[in-house]
Amino acid sequence: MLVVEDLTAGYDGAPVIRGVSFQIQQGEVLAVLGRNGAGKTTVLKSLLGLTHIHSGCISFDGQNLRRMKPQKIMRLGVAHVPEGRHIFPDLTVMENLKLGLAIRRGKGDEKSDVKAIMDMFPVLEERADCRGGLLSGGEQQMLAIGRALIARPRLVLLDEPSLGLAPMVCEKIIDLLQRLPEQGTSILLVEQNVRLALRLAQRYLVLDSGRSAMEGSAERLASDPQLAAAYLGANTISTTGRI
Amino acid sequence: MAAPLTGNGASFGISQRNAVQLAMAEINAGGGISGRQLQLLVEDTKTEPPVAVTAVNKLIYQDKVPVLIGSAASLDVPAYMEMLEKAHIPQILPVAVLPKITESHLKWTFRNALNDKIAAAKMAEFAYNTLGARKIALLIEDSAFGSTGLRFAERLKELGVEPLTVERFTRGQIDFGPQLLRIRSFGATHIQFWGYYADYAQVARKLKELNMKVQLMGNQAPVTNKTIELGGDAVEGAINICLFVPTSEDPAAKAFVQKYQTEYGEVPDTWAAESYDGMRILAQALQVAGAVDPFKIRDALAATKDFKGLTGTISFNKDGDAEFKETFVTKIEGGRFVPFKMAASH
Amino acid sequence: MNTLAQQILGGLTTGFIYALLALGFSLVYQSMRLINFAQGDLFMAGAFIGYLLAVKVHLPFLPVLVLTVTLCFFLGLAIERLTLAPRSRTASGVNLMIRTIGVSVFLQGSTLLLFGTEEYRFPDQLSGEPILFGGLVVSRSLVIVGTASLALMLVLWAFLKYTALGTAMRAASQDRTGAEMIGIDVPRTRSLAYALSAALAGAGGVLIGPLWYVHQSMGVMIGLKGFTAAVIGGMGSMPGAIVGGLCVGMIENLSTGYVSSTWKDAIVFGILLIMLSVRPDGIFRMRSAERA
Amino acid sequence: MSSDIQAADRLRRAVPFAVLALLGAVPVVSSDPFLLRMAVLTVLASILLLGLNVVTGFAGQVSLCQAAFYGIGAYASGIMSVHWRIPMPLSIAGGAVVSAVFAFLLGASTLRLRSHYLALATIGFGEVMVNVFRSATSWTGGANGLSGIPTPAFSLAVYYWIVLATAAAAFWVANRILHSQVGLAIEAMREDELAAESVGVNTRQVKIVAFATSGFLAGLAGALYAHLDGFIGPESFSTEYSILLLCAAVVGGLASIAGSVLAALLLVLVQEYFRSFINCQVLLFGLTVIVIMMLVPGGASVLFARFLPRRRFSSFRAASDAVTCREPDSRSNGHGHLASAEPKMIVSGVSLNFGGVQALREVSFEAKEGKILCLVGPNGAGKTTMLNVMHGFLVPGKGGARIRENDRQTWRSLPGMPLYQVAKLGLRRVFQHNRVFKNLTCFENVLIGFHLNCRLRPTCLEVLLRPSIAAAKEQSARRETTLLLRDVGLWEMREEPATLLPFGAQRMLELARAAAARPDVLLLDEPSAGLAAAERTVLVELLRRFRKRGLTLVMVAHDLDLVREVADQVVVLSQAQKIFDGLSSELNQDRRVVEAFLGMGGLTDARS
Repeated sequence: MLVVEDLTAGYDGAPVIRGVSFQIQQGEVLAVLGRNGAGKTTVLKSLLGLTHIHSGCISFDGQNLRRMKPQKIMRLGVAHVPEGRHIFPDLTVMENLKLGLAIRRGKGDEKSDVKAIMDMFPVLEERADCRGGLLSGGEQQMLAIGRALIARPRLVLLDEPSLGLAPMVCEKIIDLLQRLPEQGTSILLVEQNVRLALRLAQRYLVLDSGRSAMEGSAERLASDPQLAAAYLGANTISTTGRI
Repeated sequence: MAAPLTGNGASFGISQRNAVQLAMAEINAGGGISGRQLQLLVEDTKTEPPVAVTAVNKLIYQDKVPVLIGSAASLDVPAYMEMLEKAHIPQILPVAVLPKITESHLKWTFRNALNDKIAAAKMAEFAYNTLGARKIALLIEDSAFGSTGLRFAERLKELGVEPLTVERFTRGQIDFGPQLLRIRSFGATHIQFWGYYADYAQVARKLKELNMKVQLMGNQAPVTNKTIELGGDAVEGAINICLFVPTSEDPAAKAFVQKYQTEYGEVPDTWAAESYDGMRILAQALQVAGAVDPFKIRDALAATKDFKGLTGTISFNKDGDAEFKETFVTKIEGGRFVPFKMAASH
Repeated sequence: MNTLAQQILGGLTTGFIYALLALGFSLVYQSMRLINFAQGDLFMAGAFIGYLLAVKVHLPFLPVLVLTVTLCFFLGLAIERLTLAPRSRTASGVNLMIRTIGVSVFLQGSTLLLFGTEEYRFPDQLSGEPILFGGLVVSRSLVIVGTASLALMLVLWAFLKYTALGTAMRAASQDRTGAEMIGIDVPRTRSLAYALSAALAGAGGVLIGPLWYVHQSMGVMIGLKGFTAAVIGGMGSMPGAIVGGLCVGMIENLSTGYVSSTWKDAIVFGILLIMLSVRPDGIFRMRSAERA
Repeated sequence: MSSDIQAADRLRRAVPFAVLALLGAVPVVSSDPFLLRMAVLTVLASILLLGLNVVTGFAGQVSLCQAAFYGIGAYASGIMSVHWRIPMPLSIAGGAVVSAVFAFLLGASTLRLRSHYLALATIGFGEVMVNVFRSATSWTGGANGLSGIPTPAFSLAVYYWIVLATAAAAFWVANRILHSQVGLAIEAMREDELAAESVGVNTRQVKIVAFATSGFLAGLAGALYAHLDGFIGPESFSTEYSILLLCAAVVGGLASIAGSVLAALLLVLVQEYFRSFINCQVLLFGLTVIVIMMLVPGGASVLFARFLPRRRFSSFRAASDAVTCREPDSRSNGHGHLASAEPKMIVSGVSLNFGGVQALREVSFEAKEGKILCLVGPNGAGKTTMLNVMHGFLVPGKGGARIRENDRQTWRSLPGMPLYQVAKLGLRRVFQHNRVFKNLTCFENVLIGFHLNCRLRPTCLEVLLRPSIAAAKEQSARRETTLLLRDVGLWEMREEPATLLPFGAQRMLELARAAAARPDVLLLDEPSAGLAAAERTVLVELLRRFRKRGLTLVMVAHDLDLVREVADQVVVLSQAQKIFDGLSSELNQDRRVVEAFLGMGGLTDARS
């Protein structure tokens, strides 16, 4: 569904990520791991055309996304849950949700979409008319995800959903997201918390200072010693053996 | 000639320029002055005193004009009149009515327009004697130009009537409600306005809107076609003092109105008539002086006596102010200025 | 007492006009964090467009209002696209502000060229018998200006509240980066905001035309008073703009009635100065936008 | 290469004086009073616009009431000479002083306002003043204007020379100050107020002084104008004229002294001379302003500067290249053991929350003198917030941060202290997102670092009255800057404006600026982010040299390899709490650190 080959991109100035390649099939979840500043968010933003792409190509269902404006990409069925959630404080929960629909330019019937989200996140239904700014961190995260899912996207880009949330809330969110792959929606999850990411993702990609360090299926990763190196710095392997 | 061709004094300046050009064309056609043709150099003062100073400065020092026809905008003149004293250039003012101009006892400035103070006194006499008005309120612009209206109140007190109230307004005001409502609360039957034509029309329209049955009286400035254009039917019945009315029977006036209309396509107002007279007074002075010598021209102007003009018989007093035998009071009827009645003699 | 109530009533007409302008300022400030110095001149342009439609094309009042509002909408759109959008990302706030000053001087220059500085009479479609209401004279113009302004404000409110584009505009003004990241075309919402504020200014111009007259420099003072209304009401808040506008209208009339008209403007701008130094957020403090 | 910059720079500084000299020639050429008066008006306009350039061009405070100050000067001197019979020179000086006082008050009362609100306040002030001119009839003659102001007894030509002399003096003073390091501090404030304040520039004081200077200059021009014609009317001091002045200044070129003269010529010519086709002149003027602001943010004279580069502080007068990197004078005992070192900064029980989210909870630790402390932790753990508290920028809900003054034992609490006073205590900061002064060159960016160093930065008075001392100070400042630029490897880029530098180079420039001030404490926010490998080694080498020189460094870092290389002490923050405070070598043993970083206890249960 999504094919990225030898992507080199950054913001104005030097590229932040170099030579990153990966693929996501229909209904598959890919976790992009790595410590801060490793370029995880840059990869995600490049898919949306929010970065300056030096070289490499990105194709979604065969269409080249490189020159496309973010609005157009999202209309193809790509949804984005931004880092820090970016809930609009003065808009009500319902209005925040409706924004997600507006971007899809109204294909399909609005009532059932809203209902589907309300079933998935019941708490949003209770607080439908209160202002976004008054929601707790967890509720805001659910609202952000709801806003992305309401347009029934085929690919969801999640940027650090666990940021600033209590561990118990993160668990709940990850469980809710389990259902998406079953419905055929694929996810690209950018996450720093490896344990959470691996509960959802089938495959992973680890980035280290802008380059892809490791790739593969989730089971094998658990025991792979190299993961610690990517996170805690190279020379820890020799001393501790097991993390 | 320095005159306001743009800005909010534009309508006076344009009437002045048209009439002076008309008069000059006639004089030149009649052989000019002792054989020499007259040439008119015009500079626009944009109704801004600083620009007027530059314009007059340019005319005197660069174009080296021997004599100046002064600006129609009353606030322009004080800005440059002292400069003329030093440069020894005589000036005639056919339109500017500000009393202060001739109160500064200048030697080189003459005015053939009706001094606003005299106009105010005449208007007070007219209101008291002819209209028999007793409950009169004043509505004057809060500027030096507007405050000449206070002379109207003084003259009224001399005649034994105390004006009910003196209301002030700023030029270009949108809503005259506050002032007119206070006037209504005093129960005035007559309102004496002192300001420019745009506000005069606004006051008339507000009176109609509040359906206050009051006789509106105004000073010279609103006697222009713009008042009728802006005021529409609201200004019907308004009375103003002025020196000339296009519908007057006098044959010379008829000829002037006819010539002006063919030349410029609109009916001349009192300012056109005064400018026409001003130019001819100047021509007569140049004739008497016989030479392009500023001092001779100045003395000739000062000696002007009983000049028969469209606006009456004019002679200059020692301050350079014109004394008029009689003044007109006009009424707006059917969208035109018509003579109301001759005011009592001077 | 009757005169006091009448004075306040008198102030409401001009108050509504100031409210329309203040609404325009708030809209542009909210979405572009920019004070639009050309707002007064857009008001003047609306008045002239209304004049042309009414005099040359002899249209009755309502079509003149509707047509002028639409024309000013597109004028605003063109101005934003041509002068403010290019390189707006790299330009500083001051740079954009000076561009709007350039637009204001340009608009004044073009009307000066086309119409000179004369006053033009708007055909009087609003006059008629005033309505007596409990001893107070409610002028017909107040009724018409009032209803028209309230109707426009209602349309704007409904647009912002219920349409997708309106919600997107509000979102973009609260969190520009967030809006970009979830796919809202932020530059489009900004030009829409500018165009709407131009339309509001145009409406103000058409509504004031019949009460006053139309001339080249009418926009300057009214624009400044529109500023003051927006600041007093709370820059960027819609209800604030309306209340602020009515306040300025009333302050102006009361100070003319009870102090003297010479100090009318000084009092209004004095209040602006006090508000800016004591409480720059105005009466209706804006919740999300950052402070002065 | 440096010689032609030197020539260009001298030419550029000479432009205003050349034009003034040209204007000086007018009375010699022709004695026609009209031309003379136009020349006087041009010179007065240049003084007025110089004032506007000082406050809006250099200090970045948009002022739309310059005409009001012009009016205050005119009316003050008019009233003094008409009502109180004060002789002309005194009334002119009086006019200037009165206007300066008004400007001072306006500047002081609008300190808190951002640029567009400030512009609004100045318009309000301008309108109030015009109303006062028009209504205080007994003093100002009201709408009719004030006439009868004594005009000079001597000829217009002599008066012209006096006006020209005043203008020359004003331009000389402005040239000296604005082209000195003091002027550099003013421009730095315009570029980035927060960064300027953190370098030690007292922005509140600079703003007020800038307003007062512009008021003084405008008042001076107004007073001279009043005595020119002997008549002043309220119309010429309206807001429209202020807007016209700003447009002229923009077209002439903001932030350049030559720009003011250019703008004055433009203004007087367009307003007075080309009056014939007046109608479309206003339209063209508006159009030019729009186009210029779109193309060249700084206005025409910056365009003009493209050909004559504005390298005020270029390096041409620096020491010769032979100087090798000198040995730093180390102050402290070098690499002593962590425990024995004295605490330089103490953070005690800091808790802080942002709108419901708990950013920091009961965090305490000590930064030892001459040691490098690294603040580490997953994203969003409150590291940058902690740094902001230590910088005095954020006031925590509970607890506080204290710093020990340079050599004395007194402790000063930081939160809430104005940043420029924090800078005086020897604390400097390198920000997470680069805060270099974009339009200033690299050389100037580092030079501004010496702002608080009285040995290397001349004061205003020294620049004006004792040029030799000022030049000596500037010379030593240049030498220091050259060395610092060499240290960070930016010597070749010294003439480039900072915006053109790549991300990593800008970061090194900011480091050099901080080092310039010889600070005692240096706060660094993710210094290694975005650095190329070569730059990273230079960073490590610099950090070690700072430590050897006795500096205390507190560094927020992600790059754990860097932390392991340089850190003496590591504090780990997670979920707004401190979970580790000790040596970097013990980092990997601590179970809670691994948990916080990797978010996994035992890897095995990850798949359950």
